[in-house]
Amino acid sequence: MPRPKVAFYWCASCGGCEETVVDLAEDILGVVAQVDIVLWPVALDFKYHHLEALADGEIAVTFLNGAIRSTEQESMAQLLRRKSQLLVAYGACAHLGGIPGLANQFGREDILRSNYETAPTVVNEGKTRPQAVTEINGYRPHLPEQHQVVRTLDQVVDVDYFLPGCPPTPELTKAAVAAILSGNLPPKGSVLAPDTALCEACPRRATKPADVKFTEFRRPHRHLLDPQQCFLAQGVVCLGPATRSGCGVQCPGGNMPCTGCFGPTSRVRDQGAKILSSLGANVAGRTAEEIEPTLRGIPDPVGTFYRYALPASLLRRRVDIPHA
Amino acid sequence: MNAPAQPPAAPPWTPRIVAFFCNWCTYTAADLAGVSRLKYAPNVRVIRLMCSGRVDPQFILEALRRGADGVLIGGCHPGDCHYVEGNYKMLRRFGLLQRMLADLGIPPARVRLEWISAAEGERVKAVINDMTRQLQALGPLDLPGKFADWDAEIADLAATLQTESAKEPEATHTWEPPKVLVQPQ
Amino acid sequence: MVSLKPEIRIGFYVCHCGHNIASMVDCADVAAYVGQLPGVVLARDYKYMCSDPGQELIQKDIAEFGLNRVVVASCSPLLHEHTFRAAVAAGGLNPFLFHMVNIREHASWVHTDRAAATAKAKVLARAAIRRAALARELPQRQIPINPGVLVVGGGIAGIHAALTLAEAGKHVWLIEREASIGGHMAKFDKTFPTLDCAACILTPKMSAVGAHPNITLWSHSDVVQVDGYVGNYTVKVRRRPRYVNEELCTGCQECIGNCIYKEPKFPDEFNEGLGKRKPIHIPFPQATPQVVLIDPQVCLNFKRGVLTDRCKKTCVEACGDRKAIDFTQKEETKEIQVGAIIVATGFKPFDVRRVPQYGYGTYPNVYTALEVERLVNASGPTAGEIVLRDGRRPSAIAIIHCVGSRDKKTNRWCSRVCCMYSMKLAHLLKEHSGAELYNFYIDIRAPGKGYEEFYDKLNEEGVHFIRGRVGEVTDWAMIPEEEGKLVIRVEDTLAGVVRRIPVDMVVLATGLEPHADAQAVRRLFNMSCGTEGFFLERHPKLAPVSTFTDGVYIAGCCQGPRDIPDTVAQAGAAAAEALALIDRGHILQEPNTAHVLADCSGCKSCLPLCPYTAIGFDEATHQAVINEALCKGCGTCVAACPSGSIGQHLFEDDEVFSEIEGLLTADPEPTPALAATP
Amino acid sequence: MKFAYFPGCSLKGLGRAYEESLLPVMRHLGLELEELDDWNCCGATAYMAVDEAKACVLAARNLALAERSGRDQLLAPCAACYLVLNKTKHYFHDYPAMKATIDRALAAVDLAYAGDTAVRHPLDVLVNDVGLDAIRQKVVRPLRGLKVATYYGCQLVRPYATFDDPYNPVTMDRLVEALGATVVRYPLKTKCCGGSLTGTVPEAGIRMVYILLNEARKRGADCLATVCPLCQFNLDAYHAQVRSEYGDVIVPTVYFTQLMGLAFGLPEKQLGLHRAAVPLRWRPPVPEVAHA
Repeated sequence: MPRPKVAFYWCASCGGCEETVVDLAEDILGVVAQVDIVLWPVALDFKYHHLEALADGEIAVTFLNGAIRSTEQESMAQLLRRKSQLLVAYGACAHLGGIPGLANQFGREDILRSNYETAPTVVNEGKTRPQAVTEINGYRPHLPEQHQVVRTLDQVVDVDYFLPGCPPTPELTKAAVAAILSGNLPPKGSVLAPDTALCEACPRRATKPADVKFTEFRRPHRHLLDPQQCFLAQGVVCLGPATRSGCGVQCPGGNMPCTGCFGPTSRVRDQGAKILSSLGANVAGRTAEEIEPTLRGIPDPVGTFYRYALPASLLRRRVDIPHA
Repeated sequence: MNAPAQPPAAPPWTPRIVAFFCNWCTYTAADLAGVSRLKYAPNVRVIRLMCSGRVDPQFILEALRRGADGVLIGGCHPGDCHYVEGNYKMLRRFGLLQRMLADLGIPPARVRLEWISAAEGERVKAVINDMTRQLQALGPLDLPGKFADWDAEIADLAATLQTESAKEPEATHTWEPPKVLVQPQ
Repeated sequence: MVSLKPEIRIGFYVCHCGHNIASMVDCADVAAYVGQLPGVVLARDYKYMCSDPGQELIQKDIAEFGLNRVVVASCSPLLHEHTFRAAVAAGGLNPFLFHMVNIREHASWVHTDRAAATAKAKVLARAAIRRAALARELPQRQIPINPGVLVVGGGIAGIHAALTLAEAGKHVWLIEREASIGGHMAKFDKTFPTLDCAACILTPKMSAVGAHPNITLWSHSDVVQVDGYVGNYTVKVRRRPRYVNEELCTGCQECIGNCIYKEPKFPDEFNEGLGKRKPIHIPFPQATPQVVLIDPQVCLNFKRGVLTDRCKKTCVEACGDRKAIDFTQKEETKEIQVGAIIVATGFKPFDVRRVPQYGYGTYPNVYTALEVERLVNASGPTAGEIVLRDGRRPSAIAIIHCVGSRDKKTNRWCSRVCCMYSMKLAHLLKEHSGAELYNFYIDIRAPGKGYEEFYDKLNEEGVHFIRGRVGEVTDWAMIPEEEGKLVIRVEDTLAGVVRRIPVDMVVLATGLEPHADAQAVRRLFNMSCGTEGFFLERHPKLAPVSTFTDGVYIAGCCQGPRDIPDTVAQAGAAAAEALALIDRGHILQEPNTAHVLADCSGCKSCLPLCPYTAIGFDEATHQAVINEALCKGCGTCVAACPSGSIGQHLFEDDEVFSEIEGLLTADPEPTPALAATP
Repeated sequence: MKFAYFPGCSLKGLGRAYEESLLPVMRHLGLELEELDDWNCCGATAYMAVDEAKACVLAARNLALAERSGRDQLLAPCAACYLVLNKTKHYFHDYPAMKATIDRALAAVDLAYAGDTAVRHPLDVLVNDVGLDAIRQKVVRPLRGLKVATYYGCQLVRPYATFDDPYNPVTMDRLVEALGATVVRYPLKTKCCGGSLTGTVPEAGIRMVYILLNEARKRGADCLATVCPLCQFNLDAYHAQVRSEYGDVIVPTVYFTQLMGLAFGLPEKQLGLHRAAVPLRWRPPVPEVAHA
């Protein structure tokens, strides 16, 4: 029997998800032994035409990480969707938009101008910018164009499963691969992680008193954080209560609050709105004048509450940006 | 009514307001406005909740995303909440939400929190009329339309690539949470 | 998008409410539109859905068409939700599979454009249909009721309500702020229009209260805290010290006679300061309870309210073996449990100093109506003689109506009783003094049994009525005849001239106002106030003594100005409502409580949010637990649960989301077939 | 504190004693008044009766000038100016049509009015901003023994009761008492002074003046104190006519600022007391110098 074909691909991402695959360490050998890798640009040299030559549905499963923000990524997502029986959105960027999704607070023109003109480290007197098509020595090379909007994978193509995390842990990855290889699959559309919030697994949970009222939000880089106590009890914004469990509580383990990379539980449509609701409701004070100084401790609500999930949020992006 | 010979011109745009009114004060005040036959703009659609404390910010975002031009939240006056202090909890969320909405390009006038007691039918009328006027001046928010505009770039590309099987994204498509939880073993 | 399961079978009904809805909303069009929505099996419009045939229609359809959801578009759910729930339940469906759409108060009555109102009704109905598809069966919970009743305020309203309940065998706690019950009525001389003596008809009722085995009367006391909910209120009452033991005092008043002050020296509150009393006193002869009290602000044994023990204490001597006087008495707080509360806290007369142009406080012979009640009273400070503050006897008296009523600058409302009591006082003053009486009025409002006849009688008696709002009362004399007189400057709007009328005495017919602490009292009992500050009834016509808090009823002038007959009728109604509640023995609790889902992570974010401490934390499962008996259903914890792990029955997230979606999908066009119908 | 100052025509003409006494008193209390550059008629008197819109436009030009001057408060001592400026501000906010008229007219002369300037009367400023305690501290010659009938006239508290009761104003009473004088109860304190009737229907106007003077005399007042140049003029200038109609009724009428000047011990020449037809002869007693 031929071994099932597997593809890995990356779109707008940092490469960390690829690292996770490598982090499977010797376990990867077992996987490699069972599958036939047909695409993995970070490790092996495949070309588009290799992929195009495959029949539709010939790939058993594709793990795609990264958000979709360019025409090339979009067309690859569509191509891989067509060639694959299962498409897995791998990691926070493909799942929720991830860190690249924070670009949805700005317009494409703002970003290009910043990156190619105004950023302090840029020297570009000609204000040259990448062009979709250029004419050089009689050749017409094409470059991918950047989209106006950063998207999650499932905003571009149909996705079968989601592996959350920035990056997903090796354990979740192994479990997912095992489930796929065994054919023991959950319903389509599932997020392959527990559906409970992180506190459930957090060793600091027991240290949270029942009556936490916020009078001040303290920012983690300005205070020495207690290594045992619940961050919220210390007045530090922690997204654990609004974030799926399954990461192994790594950030709190490293004495940093959760920033929400696993995304919300299935019962929540908008992770940022929910943590805002919870933190806000528990602020002390009864008048706008009393409440406001406390809330000023969260200077960037979008960046804080939607660090990984802005493209997947209900509003998706800053709504008043004209397209240029 | 006679069917017009020509299809009528599209009626002028008027804002759509979704209102979340607490059962005890503002919803009752809206009933009082009705009983008193006060007249106000038909642009508001009221959802009754037991308390303004029940207004989940997700409801507000959902309303905007579905096409509301403004969202009005009505609760009891401070100190008067039927549930002691649910309205304070809404107030506490509200400042943060307004700031976040501003960062996402939604001006504060589109989302309004008002304390209206059961006796203030007049105030229901005044607030709705005032908000309608303000939104009229701001113009449509039209997020469904914006979503469709944004996603046109996807559809265009699909056309040029002639990938006939490419999935047409839905105009208002966003990430929907999956329904089932999976515990990895 | 909510997928409608195949078994969803919704019946939709739109009510014409006679013309109330049908005149502004095209009901047939709404029904036709809703009829084509997914999940809707039938859609009807009907003249009166709340009528028996309307309800029977629903029940018949449930059986015939196998409906498993019912949506009615009619009036406010606050008015008829229970009616339709009961109808649906009688038809064999769980009552919470019913949903109501408010297209009367929120559409037909408030809009003027039929097309816009119809479109709005469709949108509201569409949202309700989507929401109803998600409705779940819920159990109805019963809670037992404590049979005791608290009556707050011992005026005629509180007295009548307390006696009615006590006669029905219920235990009543009657709490009165003053030292005696009786309220304003006890100060009145006669009552209009029959001129029967107020004391003669009131004091027997006061004594009955004092003697009734089912009534615990606590005067000189305040309600300071109210907790709990309908059927189960816990009330804290502060009993201020009177420095006299109520159990031991027999009301013999020998202590008063023997007070170190031989003569009464301090302004007497009961006589509106026109008479004097001693530090140890009884408010008035018929006071109930018949117990004296000591005013620590003026008693020599105290200094500014603090016990000094410097007086010879002749009162203690006079009391002798009874030992009723107790200078060490302290304020006490008592806690009682009741099932229902009747608030009958009455009114405050308008403060006439707010209209300086009428000269009260500047000219000694300007009086308030309540002062004149005491002045004409045989047991009052002048024994019924009309002797003015400067010792003179008046030969001409002006009564100015509507002082603090029907006036944008003070109070806009009509105080309802002033016309009649002004005429009563005119009659009494004329009878007692023989003076010329001038009434200055805006309109005479005499809508009651025998009231107009009383007005006629006064006209026949030669009392003058001058139509016009008085500009000012002044001592500026323009002619010798005016010297030393009070001059009324008024436009006589019937004669069309500005007149100056010199008089010796002016009576200001003060309006009725809410008490200064009405807002605090309202909060105490979780009631609402109108903008003017009177307590708000649940419905102006159909629930005039109920409030928005179940189990709390209102009676008398705390709800709005009214005369004695209306007050007594209302007090009886409030007592009957309380009885109906108590005798049912239990209440059905709205099942809109919050509940924790299995996936709670134990983050404890919800715990501090619950004002009723209904949310606990289970240390074994590490999850929040909600005590549904304590939960009142506000849903604040639901909105604040960061992982969406708390639900609220009747207001689940998916139900609200579906309602939002239903409100905002593209607005419906008029249904074509109907739009074309001429 | 710095105020823009709108004198109006009266304070430069018949009512110059008002300005003469106002300026040193304000200066003495540390208040700076900056006369509006290029001010025009306030719009009162006949304008208001003939064409309300034009009158408001006139007033609005002054308000716009005040805003341009950068002061957020405009001081208007004449009761008529005070009323018209206030009324214009109210109309501007309450009636869109009037706002449009004003905007259009001002735009034609490159001016604009945002509607923010507060129009204040010196009596309000002195009692409510400066405060009676500060005023008492400046009193070096208390007006002990002087009996004053305070007379507010019709325009100061009506219809806009901005700082006092419209029926029974007491601000000036409290001020005059702070100066050491005795206030007699004067029930006619807001009655009409005769206004322009003294010129148009003299028999009616003179009768009104007589009523006011006579009542003040009956109540033992040594003088009437006013806040308005027209009141002062009417009550002062028609003594002869009153005498010929009703007999001699001599009561001097002074500006409240003149009483303040006397109490503050300011040089008499600065106070313009001599300008009245019936001047106040009374002078506060010179305080005895305490001997060691």
